Amino acid sequence: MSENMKGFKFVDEVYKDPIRKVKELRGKTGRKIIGYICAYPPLEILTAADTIPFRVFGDVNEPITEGNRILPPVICSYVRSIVDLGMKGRFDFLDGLIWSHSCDCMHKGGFVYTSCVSKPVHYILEIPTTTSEEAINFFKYELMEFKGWLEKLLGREFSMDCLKEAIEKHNRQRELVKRLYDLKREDPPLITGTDTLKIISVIEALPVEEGNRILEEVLEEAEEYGSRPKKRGARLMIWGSIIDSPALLQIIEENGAYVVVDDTCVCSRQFWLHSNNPHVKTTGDLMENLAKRYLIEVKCPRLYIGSYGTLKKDYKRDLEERFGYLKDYISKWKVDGVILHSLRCCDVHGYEVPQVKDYLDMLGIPSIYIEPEYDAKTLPPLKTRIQAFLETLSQL
Amino acid sequence: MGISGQTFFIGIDIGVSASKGVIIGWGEEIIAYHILPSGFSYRLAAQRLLSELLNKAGLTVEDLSYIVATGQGSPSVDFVHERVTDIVCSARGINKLFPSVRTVIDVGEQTSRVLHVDEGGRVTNFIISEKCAGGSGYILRVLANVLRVGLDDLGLLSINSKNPIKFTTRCAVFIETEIISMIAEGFQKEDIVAGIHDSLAEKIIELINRIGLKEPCAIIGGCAHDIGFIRSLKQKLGREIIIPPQPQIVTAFGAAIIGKKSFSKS
Amino acid sequence: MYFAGVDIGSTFTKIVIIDSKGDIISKVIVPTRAEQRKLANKIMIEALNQANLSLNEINYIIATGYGRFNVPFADRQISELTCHAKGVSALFPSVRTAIDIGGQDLKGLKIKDGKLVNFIMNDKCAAGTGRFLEVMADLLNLSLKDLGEISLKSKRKVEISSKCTIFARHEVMEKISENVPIEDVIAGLHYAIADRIVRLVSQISIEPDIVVTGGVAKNIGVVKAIEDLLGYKVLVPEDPLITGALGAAIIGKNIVEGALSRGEEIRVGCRRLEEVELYW
Amino acid sequence: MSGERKRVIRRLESIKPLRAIIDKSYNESIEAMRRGKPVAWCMLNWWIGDVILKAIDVVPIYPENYGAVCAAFGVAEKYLSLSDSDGIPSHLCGYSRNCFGYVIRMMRELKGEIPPEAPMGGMAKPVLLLASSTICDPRYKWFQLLGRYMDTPIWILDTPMPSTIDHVMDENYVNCLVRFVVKNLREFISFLEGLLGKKMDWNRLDELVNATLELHRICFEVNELRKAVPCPMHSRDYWSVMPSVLFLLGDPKESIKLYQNLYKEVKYRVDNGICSVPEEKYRLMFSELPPWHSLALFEDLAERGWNFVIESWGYHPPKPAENLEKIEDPLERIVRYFYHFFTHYVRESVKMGVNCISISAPFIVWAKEYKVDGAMLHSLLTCRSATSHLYEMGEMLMRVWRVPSLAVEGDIVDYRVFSVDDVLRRAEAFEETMQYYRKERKKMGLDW
Repeated sequence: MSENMKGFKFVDEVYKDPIRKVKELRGKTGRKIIGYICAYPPLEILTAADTIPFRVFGDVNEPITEGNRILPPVICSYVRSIVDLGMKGRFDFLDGLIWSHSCDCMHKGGFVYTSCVSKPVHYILEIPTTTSEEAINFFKYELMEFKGWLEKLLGREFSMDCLKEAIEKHNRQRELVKRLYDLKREDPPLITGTDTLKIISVIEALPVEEGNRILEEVLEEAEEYGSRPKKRGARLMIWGSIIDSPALLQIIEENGAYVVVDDTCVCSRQFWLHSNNPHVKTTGDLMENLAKRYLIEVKCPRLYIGSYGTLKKDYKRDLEERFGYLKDYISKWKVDGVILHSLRCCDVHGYEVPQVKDYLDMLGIPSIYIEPEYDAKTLPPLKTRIQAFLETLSQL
Repeated sequence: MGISGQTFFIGIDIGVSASKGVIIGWGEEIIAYHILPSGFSYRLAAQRLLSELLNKAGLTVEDLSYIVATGQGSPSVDFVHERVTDIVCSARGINKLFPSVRTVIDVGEQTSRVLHVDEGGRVTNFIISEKCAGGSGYILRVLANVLRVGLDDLGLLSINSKNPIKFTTRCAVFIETEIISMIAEGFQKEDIVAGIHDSLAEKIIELINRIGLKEPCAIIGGCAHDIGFIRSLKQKLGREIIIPPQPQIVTAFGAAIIGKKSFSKS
Repeated sequence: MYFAGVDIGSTFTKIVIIDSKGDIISKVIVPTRAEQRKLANKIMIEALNQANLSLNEINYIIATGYGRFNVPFADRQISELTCHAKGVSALFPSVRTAIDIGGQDLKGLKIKDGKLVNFIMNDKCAAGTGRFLEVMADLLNLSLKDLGEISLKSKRKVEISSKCTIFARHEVMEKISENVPIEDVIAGLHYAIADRIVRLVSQISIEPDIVVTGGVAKNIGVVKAIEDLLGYKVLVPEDPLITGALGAAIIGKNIVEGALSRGEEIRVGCRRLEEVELYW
Repeated sequence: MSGERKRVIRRLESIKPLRAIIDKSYNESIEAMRRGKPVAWCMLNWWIGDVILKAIDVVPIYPENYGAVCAAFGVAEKYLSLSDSDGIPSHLCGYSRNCFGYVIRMMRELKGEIPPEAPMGGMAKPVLLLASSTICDPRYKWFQLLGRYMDTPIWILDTPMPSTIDHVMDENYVNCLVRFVVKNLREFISFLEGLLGKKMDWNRLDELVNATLELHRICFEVNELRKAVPCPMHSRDYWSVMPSVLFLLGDPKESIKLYQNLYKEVKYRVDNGICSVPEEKYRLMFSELPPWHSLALFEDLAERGWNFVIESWGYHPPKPAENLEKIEDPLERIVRYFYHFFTHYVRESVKMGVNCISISAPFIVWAKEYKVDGAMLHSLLTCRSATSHLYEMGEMLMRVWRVPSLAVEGDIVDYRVFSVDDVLRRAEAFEETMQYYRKERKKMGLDW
């Protein structure tokens, strides 16, 4: 790959084959590549240990075969896809892989990995379901354990100064991603949802410094970026299960609408878009700071947010507590309608759907619920549904 | 009137789409066999099958020492001595024809099966596809229907395909819509058929993988005639697959053999 | 002025032409076949002949149905859901819920003041669609129409438990083998499909008036079963197949009239019919 | 449930009184509920929550359990479609969807009254929802969603698990978990005291915990006896007395006596080589939730010589844990026991050199200890937690012990999915399979 490529060009190039690029980097720098599958593992720790955090994706175009041998259909197709790829050796290039107990399916997926995939060595990160002080203490303990595992794997320890430095870099990254999303507040947005996902999946495959550089270049180029949309169109938010391939976004945006903001794992949730201050404190007990922020800021419904242990319960207040940030998204990004997306067999999002819908109805924002499989071939049938939804937003 | 003094055994395999029957003699040699569509009533199908068989063999019911029924529809058959699981019948049948075979693949209209057989014709492991017609042979019937070609023509079409289309095996009925729109979009029939063959083969291989493949391996049932499907299955499996001369009647044949054994025991 | 709607569904292709009063001046329904572009051209010709108009006299043409992108001369494509909603409410202004049972898809539409506000569609599984009955009909060598009438004779319907078309076949064959009267089996089938339909559509909370459209609406047995399960009477248009095409034509009309009232010019696509060899 | 004609399985005499107190205490709780005694809807919590509620005199009822009841009485259908109609995705846990339907009926249509059609006394409006993060996500997401229909206060028992073999083996890690959960339970108790306006009776709690542990110890001993060949106690008997162990139905002290009798009877059978089926040709284990609606199936299989010797890990007490009694704090005692329950089979599997972290572990261990010829794996359309490990487990049993498994399809609420005929149709073929792998195991030098 030509070295002088920058910004969008660079993104397009790397996007074609992130694995090749990251291997190249390992070759040059000798930094080990550690894969991670969800937004909970603090990347600061991986960066501090001088490894390359590499976000592992499924593959919507690879038919699940091996995976179906070991995981029944009640496990969501995304996790089956990851396990399938693992069994087929797609992740052999990794020096380590972090599963997490982010949800049931992910947990079970990790277990199956333990029992039938030898490479790469992996760790399963345990995560509490609540955010009580005691829960945060436990999560901190868990992170120490994880740090220990990582250092053992690498055969070297890292200092708190390294961690401090890493935190600063990732704080910077979260800030830059916020600015990337600001481009989408324009009407028409300066970049499409599809591009956003491409950019983010590229920086999630690179060392944080690289990623930050790319983000800065992209932000500069964005203004005169060629393929930037000219036509106005319905402004949508997509909420829900993981989306790590543009396939679905393309189907939406081909219909003349734009996904201007999202509440999904790979994109906004990974970078705490909802938070006014996405900075982890670099003073005091750093591991504790990480534990606290990661446990609370990752807006995944697997976490029990909202009131438990209160004597008086009130549904409206509960919704406000849990989904208030969606209201900000809607006003900041001028959202016309919301697509609620839950993969089939995704419990944490499945149970959330009716409640998010209630909340959006309260706000008077139209929404549509879709429930695809993690498989590009099952997406085209959604076209009609999406088009019809856009028509309900229009004056037809 | 048949050759008096001899004993004959009959096995009938009443399936959802086709009913097959075999008459064997004391030497387990096939005297006659017959295949007919099951129509809308298992009972009637079984009766018609019986009389057809007797005609072909020139026998009467009196000549029959023992009748064994198997297959989806067997519970609806009233005139039998014994009902036996189709899995067991398939195992016995294939073992008589090809004693060396260790894995049998049977792609049925509703469900598909894969079984392991030992040298004695006993089932040593098996697996049956889940209750969704996603990966069943029915999909081929649908395909033939939409393309307005015979089931038997599918094979020839697909082996001429240069680049098969990738399908995901969803509901067989849905695939129909998918196929229709593909034709509309101007895709080649050949590629569509080949695509369906591939996706069906993939589904079957998933099934095989769950219990493993022991060689040599044979395929029975209607789909065994479909050279396109077989080719795709062989490719994906990377193995040779034995196809019996009359793949559809293997299970019925096995039933007949079981009948003979039960008879000689009593 | 004249407006046309072309609806290419999975089983039937329909076309409707209306005049500026919104009255239907011609309609054609033919079975859908693979060569959809040709088909679209052919029925357009037929419809034009019926109304003796030329294609250039049609002010706006909207294509809908899953084949909507195979209508070369259409000015715009609109989803069948929006079109059905329009068509149904044109026929029954009081409609709040529409159930459209097509060959392979099943739609529930929530309608408010003639506008589509919410909807639900089947996917992944074709249980509860017209295909289910088609398969059963040719299993029993009967026509879809017969099914309806025969089922009315049923005294005690049987329980058909499998929703899957392919597995239900097996159940039917079993029942027949047990000498269950055919009318009871068919009645059972009708309840099985009605159950699926009501289950799906109830997700958008059904409110009267309820209209049932699509090919299956012609089957009195299913319609009765649906009424039974809903606890409501339902309305069926005299021609339940054309609501989509009609809706498309009406939307076309609205677009043109809207544009004129705003003094905008209307962009229309090419008005050339492709050669079609009429080989049937 | 379904009408049984055949009686092939030799049921134990001593389960009858046990069964009686289970039913009695169930009815009592219904009565109490009717009299307006406070009711808590609970997720199965493996005793850590139940002992607390019982000690502070709140009636726990289990919507999970009630889902099975509704299905058995044929009202689930109605509740499921109510749930679907209210926009709740249909791929979610069938029990939860049944519960949503029930609540929609109770809260929206009947203003808080127990629906007349509700079987077995129904479930009264609770004063508390006790959610749990153990085993699966629906068990807290479900109760959270109930907030849509009722303003009942909710508590969640947050119980992270050791997710790697190393952590299972690491005392410090488990200690950290225990500290976390004990704290959670303390907060729960003070919350309860505020909610009910009464104090926790710590002595009673202490007694309850000890009684539970003792009851479990005996129950475990009974299960040990079932390792005998031929097996003296059939799964059906365990399933009928399970509620006293799992839900602590009935006064544990009373249950202890009856379990002692159960032990005696089973012991007697062992000593006299009495088997729970006429002829034990095959020894099987069952995972996970029983087909409550079609238990008659097991009579048919018993006739063929199939004996079910161990089953349903989730219903079983673990091997007794060492020196729990030394622990002062009853909460810590029960929490340690809780983690012991979830980890000890993993440790056993490691001892066997198998390293199984998932809930397949108990079955991997049992297969050897109970000398099973085959496993029946009941996969359920709408229960992830009881289904997700089944393929892996089948594969492991075959790879490690050469034990084949028979997959049967069913569902927790739609009983039509389960077909007794299908199972029986496969029985014959599976018998040949089991015979074959007996030889295979011998070849591997295994002793069964």
